[in-house]
Formats: sequence, structure tokens, C-alpha cells
Amino acid sequence: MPSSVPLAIFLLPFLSFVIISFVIRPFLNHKAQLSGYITIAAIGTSFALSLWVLAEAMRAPGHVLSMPAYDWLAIGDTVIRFGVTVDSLAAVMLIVVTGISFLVQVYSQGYMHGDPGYSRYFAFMSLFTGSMLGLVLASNLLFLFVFWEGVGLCSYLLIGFWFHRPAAARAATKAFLVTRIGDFGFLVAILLLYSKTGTFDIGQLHELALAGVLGGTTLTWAAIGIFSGAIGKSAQFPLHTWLPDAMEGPTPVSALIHAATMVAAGVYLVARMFPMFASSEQAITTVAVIGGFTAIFAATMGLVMNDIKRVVAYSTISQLGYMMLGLGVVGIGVAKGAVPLEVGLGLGVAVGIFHLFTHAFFKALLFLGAGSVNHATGTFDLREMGGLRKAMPWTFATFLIASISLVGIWPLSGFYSKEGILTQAWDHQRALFVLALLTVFLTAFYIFRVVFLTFGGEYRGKVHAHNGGAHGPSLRESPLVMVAPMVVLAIMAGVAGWLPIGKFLGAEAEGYFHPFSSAIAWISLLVGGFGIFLAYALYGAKWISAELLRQRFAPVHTLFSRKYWFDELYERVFVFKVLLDGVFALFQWFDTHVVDGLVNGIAGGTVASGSAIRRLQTGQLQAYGIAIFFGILVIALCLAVFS
Amino acid sequence: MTVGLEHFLVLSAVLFSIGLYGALAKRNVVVILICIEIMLNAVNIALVAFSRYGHILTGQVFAIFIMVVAAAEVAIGLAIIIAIYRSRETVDVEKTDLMKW
Amino acid sequence: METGLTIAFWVLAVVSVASALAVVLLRDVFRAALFLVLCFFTVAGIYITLSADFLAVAQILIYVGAVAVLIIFAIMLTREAQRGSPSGRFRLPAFVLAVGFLITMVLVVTGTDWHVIKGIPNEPTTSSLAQTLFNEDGGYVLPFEIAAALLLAALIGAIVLVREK
Amino acid sequence: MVVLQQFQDWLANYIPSWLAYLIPLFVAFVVLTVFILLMVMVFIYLERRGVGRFQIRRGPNRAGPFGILQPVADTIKVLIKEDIVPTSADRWVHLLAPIVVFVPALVIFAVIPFAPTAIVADLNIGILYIVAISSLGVIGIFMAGWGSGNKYAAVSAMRSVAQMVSYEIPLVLSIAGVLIIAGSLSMRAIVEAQNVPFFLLQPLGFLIFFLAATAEIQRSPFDLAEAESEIVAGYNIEYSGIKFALFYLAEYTHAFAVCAIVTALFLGGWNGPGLPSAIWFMIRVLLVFGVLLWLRSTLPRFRVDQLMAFAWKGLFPLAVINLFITAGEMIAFPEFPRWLLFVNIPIAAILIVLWSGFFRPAGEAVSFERYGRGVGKGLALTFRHLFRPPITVQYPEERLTPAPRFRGNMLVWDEEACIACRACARACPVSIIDIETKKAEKGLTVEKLEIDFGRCLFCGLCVEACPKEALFMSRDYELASYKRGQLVVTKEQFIAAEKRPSAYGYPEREAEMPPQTLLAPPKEKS
Repeated sequence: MPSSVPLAIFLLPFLSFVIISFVIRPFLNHKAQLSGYITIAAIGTSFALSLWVLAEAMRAPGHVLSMPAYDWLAIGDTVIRFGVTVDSLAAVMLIVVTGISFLVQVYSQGYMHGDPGYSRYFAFMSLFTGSMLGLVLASNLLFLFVFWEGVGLCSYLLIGFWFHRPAAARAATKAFLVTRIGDFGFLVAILLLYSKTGTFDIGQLHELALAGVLGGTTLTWAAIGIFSGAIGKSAQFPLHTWLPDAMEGPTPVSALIHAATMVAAGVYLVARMFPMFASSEQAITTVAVIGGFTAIFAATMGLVMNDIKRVVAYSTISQLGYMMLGLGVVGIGVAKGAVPLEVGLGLGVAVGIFHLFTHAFFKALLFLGAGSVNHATGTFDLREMGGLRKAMPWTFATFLIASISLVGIWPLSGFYSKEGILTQAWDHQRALFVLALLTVFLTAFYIFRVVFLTFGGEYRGKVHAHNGGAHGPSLRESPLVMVAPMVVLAIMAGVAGWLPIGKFLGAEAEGYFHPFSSAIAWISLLVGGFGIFLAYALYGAKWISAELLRQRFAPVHTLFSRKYWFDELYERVFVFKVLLDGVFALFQWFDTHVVDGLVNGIAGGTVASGSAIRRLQTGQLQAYGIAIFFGILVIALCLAVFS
Repeated sequence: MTVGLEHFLVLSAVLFSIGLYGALAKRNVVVILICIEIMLNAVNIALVAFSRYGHILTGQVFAIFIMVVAAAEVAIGLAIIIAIYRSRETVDVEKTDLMKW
Repeated sequence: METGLTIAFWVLAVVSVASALAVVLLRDVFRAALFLVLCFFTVAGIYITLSADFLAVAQILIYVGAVAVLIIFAIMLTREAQRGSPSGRFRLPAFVLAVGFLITMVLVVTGTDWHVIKGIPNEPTTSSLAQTLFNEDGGYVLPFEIAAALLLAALIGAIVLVREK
Repeated sequence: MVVLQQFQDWLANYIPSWLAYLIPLFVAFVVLTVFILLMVMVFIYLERRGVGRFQIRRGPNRAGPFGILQPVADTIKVLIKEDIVPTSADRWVHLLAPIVVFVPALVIFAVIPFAPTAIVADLNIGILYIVAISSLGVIGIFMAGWGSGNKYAAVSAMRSVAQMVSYEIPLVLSIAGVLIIAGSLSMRAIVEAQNVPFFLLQPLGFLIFFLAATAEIQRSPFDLAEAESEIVAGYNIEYSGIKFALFYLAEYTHAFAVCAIVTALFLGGWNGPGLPSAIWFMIRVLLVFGVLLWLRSTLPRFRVDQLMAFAWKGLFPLAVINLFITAGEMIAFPEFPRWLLFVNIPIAAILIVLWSGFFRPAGEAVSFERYGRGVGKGLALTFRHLFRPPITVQYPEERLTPAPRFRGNMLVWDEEACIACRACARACPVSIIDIETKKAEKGLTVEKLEIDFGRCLFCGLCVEACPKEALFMSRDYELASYKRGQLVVTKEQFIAAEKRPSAYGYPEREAEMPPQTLLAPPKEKS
């Protein structure tokens, strides 16, 4: 395989961005549909190339393809090289990113049809996908960070795509700022690593970490710093607050963010740096604990949300927690020595990323389904839906498959990946296993609550079937461009678990990805089934009044529905009290008195001296000429006298 | 008395000084520009004289470049003068003194 | 031949200095410009006595044919010729300065021991000048191109400045 | 020039070397000047006769056989005219201007190679010298325009200077093509380089040079500076006498110079079999001048904006393209083989056709119908005229017979038929007929008749009013006198006058009239 192929994979979307931005938008804006086609062509080609890369990586020994690196920047003796890493992890991520992105772009053709910012949308989408692909392929922390920030920027642009809506603008800013807090830790960690090792190269860093050269507190802090970046990007507790608000963007954007690009970046980062994490027990324990806690924490909030996209969003946070948990528990095993290093490194990545892989399909599907529902009803509010299974059979079927897969019911894909995490948690950290199991129950409950409220029962909304014609929502199945990607995703969500992805990723250990190898699978199924049953009891058959339940547990419900008051905590306490009244007030005092005083003093002095000297500027050209030549004469005389 | 390098240099100096006086003392901008041209010519004489008595052509090359720059300077200078004349109806340097404090 | 050159030099020198003085001292701007033409012309003659034939022709072509014409155009367009060109308020300092410059330069010129190579340099200079300008290694090709760009810029700039809105 | 060199060497034995150098030069200058002035006279004669022939006129033919002494007569006339200096003129500038115009035109000839040995100074920068010197004339025109203290003169000077400066650029650029091929600036080397005349190798350059040079010397159709209808006569409006003669001379000297330069640069100079080289050169010069005459007598004058547009948008870009093409060909074929003429001529044709597409002289696209065929037809017509007998008559020996109903300049009065009714005097709208009558045996007779033809309208109302056939319009058309008073014709003069009545007012008499003679024979209807 030529070495240009991986480069082409991530450069094609950039090219598409450039073409749309600099050719289509300025000159061919009346043919906006071109930008959609260009984006689809670019990402489709990237997808095809990714398949090629995957095939090559499967054949290669150790699933690693060596790629040349190019000198990018030389500062003194330091040469920063730009290279790509193509190993099993990158190959799988490429498939996920390009595949999901491709389907989302196809879906967007329908969803964004007629939007005035059509070209802009696809330009950003191209940039978004390209940045994510660059992030996946980068072999060097510096470039990874560049693309990391690129992803952050695009998420800002896309969440705030409808920037004329105040809510969207606020959500975009919030997403940008919150993730920036994590990125700060990441940047500090990169600089820390560079100052200690003198390299940005990920491979070298891993070798140094595994060899013990890089260790102790430095390694722990560096790993935690990197993890803080991942916390921000992957919306882990306590920086999870931006993700639900990010629903303000167009739904396909949410699908892309949640399934393939933005939030996956955090998990990918931990997986990419896994050998480093596994070398520090404190760091990996942090990962596992935060992951586990986030999983259940987000799930509880998902229970009570009335907005279909928000439920799915909290589900994403929860599932991301799962992935972190999967990475973390294997890492704990490795750090404690319970799992041999050479097995553990592959296993950790396999557990985490396999779930990311399967999750990508069903989560994208859930969002596209939600978008499809919105397309028909014009709302995301669960209370105004119901009975849509008749109007939208395809959407219903695919959404159902995604939900079952999310819960982890055999034989759908979620089952396989989730079982791996649960098994590892049982093996290495029992307490976290309990949390995870509880989360399974909660997951089953909240997602089927959505299913029953949306598709079951009678329609409660205001939109009538076939009322709107071409414009406005009407209770109809979405167009083919929207349904077709959903069907494809549904198939993938069904069968993704059967693919030997885990093995390919490095879970070589015997007996691991065999379903039902222990009782845990049965327990998980049982718990999940109970959750579904409960949801049916409350919302499907209505044996128990949900309203009664809510009143009985009013404080808890309030707690959940107000999202544990985290937004208020951050806003009221942190932002207003600590920052505005404390630190910033101090800064302001310093600014007004010391800095401004200095500046004003200098300015005042300049003004005073200027007003004194300005009399010399007569505006008389010849006066200046005389001064110039007089100066020359004086210089010449000085030369004559002193030499 | 044969003519030597000094003669040409002194001639150059005289022309330069005349041009300098004119450039600093005259009030009409066009005349000032004319005087600057005289100064440039004086410099060219010196350069060509050096070229002649040093048997090296670099002086002439420089003179050519000075001519080119002088041509450009005159074109722009006169354009500016005409632009000023259009807006202020004068070409007197002592009256065009807006560029002060 | 030598005598001829000497006579030519003195004639040209006197005429050029006289015409330069006339430029500076005359009040009639148009006549000043005509004396400028004369000055340019004599300078071209001085170039010939300096064996710079190409430069002499270039001097006439550029200064007389272009610069002087432009200046006369400007004089006609500004219609200030009748008002003349009186001396300004800096007449005295300018005079002192010019005389100071003259004395300094003459002292320097006469006080320096110049290294003069005997003999008359090769004529014609056209082709050797061209070779100096454009020789393969380290000629003046880049300055030449820059000068061309400068001329173009000046041309466009002048048009833009003077064009009626 | 070998002769010059020998003369100088010989003189150097007797007098100081610098004098020995200058005196032969001076002699050569005088000889050359005389020759040029003679040639200019020839040119003036040719121009006057030639343009006449192109226009089927006779041209000057009275001073000497075929009028060849006409230039001499002109010269004498202009020399003895009064020299007028306007009061508003700047006297010195006014005086010097014709000299500044004339001298450069003269000194151009220092480097013109009339023959291999007949060059006053074969400067190695010859062509550059010509370009430089010819740019001096501009100053003279400025001086004339400004120094005359006349608005028309100033406007004309501005016009012609703008024109000359503009056309100098394509001129020099088209010369550059020749210089690339010849590889030298020396006029002699350029002529010697022409195995094939350069107008074949440089067809586009030749055309550009020819047109630009025509504009440089301000000949028709580029003679805006002296557009009589607009600015009276140009920058020399305030000149008369010998100063005007100098301008006039300078004009023809310039024309001669341009013809010589075209000959030297493009037409192969003195090269030619049989005849002496100088003769060959002069033949070519006269041919080029003939073409100038031909153009002058055919084409109308440019409008001022068209003139500038033609220089900057038409000739200048083409000259640049021509320079590029020539330089490229020189790089590709350093020998510049002859067969390139078969490349360059089509290239020139294509470029001209293509470029004319960008050019909108009168606000509309250039059409072949008007600017190709139209101009061609015009040129062909004037060329045919050259071989036709002149249609003008040798007046006053020959005269034209006017139309039968011609209303001539003097009335014919038949005193026998007149009944002194005074109807004519009453009919006259301007009351110029002064008639007094007295009683006779039968009716009335005319006592006094005076008609002031200085005020006559030639309306013919008096003839129409006459009840008898006593008053006729005349067939004469000469009405000139030294005093206005002589135009008042009295009764006696009427009686004494030769009676050549016209048929105006008497249709029945038309048949008796001699047939009208026409300048141009009527077109035969086919």
C-alpha cells in the first residue's frame, strides 16, 4: 500500500473543505447541492481507502504498518516530525469515523435540505471529519493536539451552526470553553512530557514509559493531564455539562459528535496513550473510577429527561463512561500485575475501543432516528409524541434495533462489547462492576422509556398526517436519503458484535470474547431485561403510573431533572463567585491600578513631551530638508575632524 | 592643463550645491523637483567619472539605475504635485504645510 | 585630441553650471525648465568626454526626452509659471548650507589621493555595459527587474494619482 | 566615412589636431545641410505635385517647367514676409523654438547611411542616437506653443507633445526587434545585416514603426497638431516669415529623416544591384515618401482620443508582443534564418486581426468591412487617380462652362428691351438696384442705373420680376476687384460689358446655352 493512502484519507476531507469554502461558496453558491456531493465523494473515498488500510493492517504482522515520517519543523537541534501511525487501533477508528461520517453526510442531504447554510454546513462537516481523521492518524502528540483542537473548533462551529439562535450560540460557547478546561490539562501534560523526554513521538513516549525511564509522579501527572483532555472531549464527569447542551446543533452533527468524532476522540486518546496509563496505577485508577461513576451518574439523569435527544446524549456520556471504565479496569489489572503486560495492553484497547466501535453504530442510529422523528413531528419533546410506529415503520424498526443493542441484548452488537467490559470489571474491580451493572439496568429503562413514549401508545402532538406538504413537519416516513443510512446503521448495529474487531485490536487472550463464557452475561441480560420490563410497565402498558412514581420520589426526580444542579454549581458558584468576584476582581484591581497606571503614565509623559516638541514640526518641507543636510554636513565635518 | 578626475568631481560638487540651494530655497514645488534632478545629475557625473578613471563599468551601471529611479520619481512627484494643485490651487511649498503637529 | 577634450570639458562645464544657476535664479518657471534641458544636454556632453557614449544617449533620451517633457507638462498644467518661482524664507540658510556643502566636497575631492588608472577605457561601452548588467554570475539582473517593477509601479501610481475621479 | 577620415588626417599635418578633427566635420555638416535642404525642396515639390496627382488635380505647374521652381518661389515668398512677434509672446523662447525644432531634425542625418562610405559619423549607438535626438524636437514644440502666448498654440503643443511621447514608445519597441536581429546599434551594421530586408522578417515591427514614425512627424492621418478645423494651425500659428520657414523645413526634414530611417532599418538601405548604392538608397527613400503621400491623400484625420488609444492600446501592446516573438525566435534560432519570414508574416497578420478585435475606435468593434476593405478601397481609389488625367482645368486659360440656369455674378442688361418699369428695383430684397428714369417720347428711359454687387444675393428675383426680356443673370463667375467701390456697376459699364446671359428665368432659352462642363464626368449608368 502506498504511504500516501493514509495521508489521502485525512487530506481528502480537508480538500473538500477548501473546495467548498473557496470555490463553491464564493462562486457557485446557487448550486449549493454541489458541496454535499463533494463532501460525500471525499468522505466516501476516504472510507474506501480506510477499508483498504484495514485490510492491509489485518494482513500485516502485529497489525502495524510502518509509515514514513516527514520533517516538519526544525528548531535548533529539535526536529519535529510529521508522521502517521497505522495500527489496528487507528485502522478501526478510521473505519468508524469515515463510515459513520459518510452515512451521516448522506443523511444530511435530506435533513439539511433547503437550509441557507447548506454549503457552510458541509464545509464544516468536511473539516470536522478531516480533523478527526488527522487526530486518529497522528503519530506525534503535537500534531494530535493540533487536530484535537481542530475537532474542538469544528464542534464549536457546528453546534453553533444556527448561530442566530441564542441557545445554539450559548451551547457552542459552552462546549468550547468546557472542553478548553480539559485541553489545558492536556497541553500542560504534553509540555511536561516534552520537557522531561524531549520528544513528542507517541511511540517513543510509550517505550520510555514501559521501560520505566519515564515514571513516578511525572508519568502520573502527565497521564492525568492527558486524561483531563479526554474528560473534556468525552464529556466525563465533571466536565460533562456541555454535551447535552450541544443538542442545539443540527441532529446529524449530534450523531457525528456522539458516535464517531468528537467524544470518541477522548476515548481514543486514552486508548492511544494506554501503555502510559497502564504504567501508572494512580492514573489508570482515576480513569476507571471516573468512567464508572460517569456511567451511572449520566444514566440517572437520562431517566427523567423529556427531550429525546437529551436522553440519548446522557446515554452517550454514560456509554463513554463505560468505555473509560473498560480501559481503566484492564489498566488496573495490568498495573497491579494481575494481567501480563503484553496481553493487557492489547486487551485494554480492545475492550474500550470495541465498545466504541459498536456504540458508534447504534448511537449514530439513535440520533438519526431522533432526527427522523423530529423531521416528522417538528419537536424533540417526548410528551408530544407517541404512536409513531405506524407512521414511521422504518424509523421505529431501526430505532428499536439500536435501543436493544444499547441495552446489550444478545445477539446484537452492544451485548458483545458490553459483556467484555463487565467481565473485565468483575475480574479487576468488583465495586466498579456493581456500578456498571446498575448502569445496565438504568440504560435499559431510560432508552425503552423513550421507545415506548415515542413509538408506542397514541399520538399526543399537534402535527397531523399529511398536513404540511413539502414544507413543515408532517407525520410521514422520512425520505430515502435519510432512511437508507439508518438501515445501513441498523444492520451494522446488529452484526458489528460478530466481527472479529476485538481480536484484531489485540484481545488475543483465549476465552475472552466468547459470549456466555461466564455467568456475567446471563446476569447482564437479566438486569437489562428487567429494565426493559419496568419501562414497559410504566410507559408501555401503564400498569404503574409514572406520574405517581414521580410524586413519590419527587426530590430524586428533581435532583435528576435539574442535572444535580451542576450547571448552577458551575455557573453560580464557580463562575460568578470564584472567578468573577474573586480572581477576576483581583485581576481587575491590578489591571486598573498597576497596568493602566503604567500605561497611562507612559502615555501622559509621551503626550506632554510631544506637545512640547511638536513645535519643531512646522510642516515646512524645506525646513526638514535643511535639517537633514545640516545633519549630513555635521557628520561629514565630524568625520573630517576626528579621523 | 589636462582634465582629470578632480575636475569632474568638482563640477559634480558645484552642480550638486546649486541643486541643493534651489531645492531648499525655491517655493515652487516643480522647481524644487527640477533642482533635485540637477542634484541627481551631479551625482551621476561623479559616478561616471569614477567609472571612467577607474576603468570599471559599475559606476555607469549605477548611473543607469539612478536614471531609472529618477524617471519614476519625477512621474510620481509630478503626479502628486498635480493632485495637490487640483485640491489646493497652489504649488507653493510654504502653503502646503498641513502635515504638522 | 587631449586639447579638444579639455576645451570641450571647460565649455560644457561652464555652460552646465551657468544653466544650473539660471534654473535656480530665474523667476520664470518655463525658462527655468528650458535651462534645465540645457543643463541635461551639457551633462550628456560631459558623459561623452568621459567616454560614456551609451550613457550620454540615455541621458538625452531619459532626461531631455522624458523627464524634462514631464516637468514642462507639469508647469503647463499647474499654470503657475506667471506667478514665477520666488525664493522662500529659507533662502539664507539654504545658501549657507549649499556653500558649506560645496566647500566640504571640494576640500574632500582635492584632498583625496585618488587611484586613477591611466589611459582611455574601451569604447563603445554599450556591449560591455550590457555584459556588466546581465552577466551570468552576479550581474545586475535582479536590480534590473526590480527597476522595471518600480517603473511599472510608478507608471500606475502616477495614473491613479492624476486621474479625474 | 573614409573620405572624412583622410581629410582629417591630412589637415592634422598643418593645424592642431582638435581643429583638424572639427573642420572636416564642419565641412561635412555644411555639405550635408545643403544636400538636405535641396532634398527637402524636392520633397516639398513632390508633396505638392504628388498630392495633386492623387487627388486628380494638376498641382503647381507655373513656376518653371512642371512647376519645379515652386519650392523656390515659396521660399522667397516666406523669406520676405514680415516677421511678426505677438506682444504676449516670450520673445526669446519664441525666437529659439524653430531653431530647437529644426536643428535636431538636421543632426539626425549625421548617422544616416546613404551609402557604405557616405555616413558622417558611424556611431556605434547610431539608432539610439536617432531616437534620443528626435526626442529633442518635443522641447522645441513646447517652446513654440508656450512662447507664442496663444491658447491655440499651447493646446496644439500639448497635443503634439503628448502624441510624440506616446508614439515614441511603440517606435522604440519596434526598433528593438530589428536590433535583436541585427545585433548592433550601428546604422551601418544594421544595413549590412539585411540580406533579406527586415520588413519581411519583421513585418509587424515594420508596420508599427511606419505608423508610429508617421505619427512622430505628425503627418496625415496623425496631423492633429495642425488640425486647421480645430486649433487653426497648430503650435506655429503665431509664426511667420523665416521662423515659419524653419518650422516648415523642419517638418520636411523630419519626413526625409523618417523615410531614410525606414529605408535603413527595414528596406535594406543601400543594398541593390547595378546602380550606385546611394541611388538605391534615395530610390527607396522616395518610395517611402510616396507611400506617405498616398496615405495622406487618402485617409481622414484621427480624433484626438482615438489617436492616443491607437498608440497605447493598439501599437504599444503589439510592439511588446512583437518584441517577445522576435526575442523568442532569436533564442530558438540564433542565426535567424530567412525562412522565418514565412512564419512572421502570417503571425503579423493574425496578430493584427486578433488585436483589432479588442480595439473600439468609434465605440464599435473594428469591422473588416470598414477598416480592412474600406481603407483598402480608399487606397486603391487614390492610387488609380495617380494615372488619370487631372480633372481640373488650367484656369484662367481654360474655364468651365457653368450650368444653363447659372446665377452668375453680374447682371446682363439689355437696354434696348428695358422699359424702365423699375420692377427689378422693387423686387430686390436688399435694395441694391438704384434706378432713375425720365420721360422719353415713348414711355420712359433709364437715366441712371447703379447696382452694388458687393451686397448682391444673386437671388434672381430682379430677373424674374422683369416684364420684358431685358434683365438676365450672367454666366460669369469671377467677381474680384481691388476696391469695394469697383463692385458698384453703372449704366455705362452695363452697356459696355460683354453680354453672356444665363438662361435663368427664361427656360425657353436653355437650349441655346453651351453645355455645362463638369470636373468629374457623370457616372455612366450600367
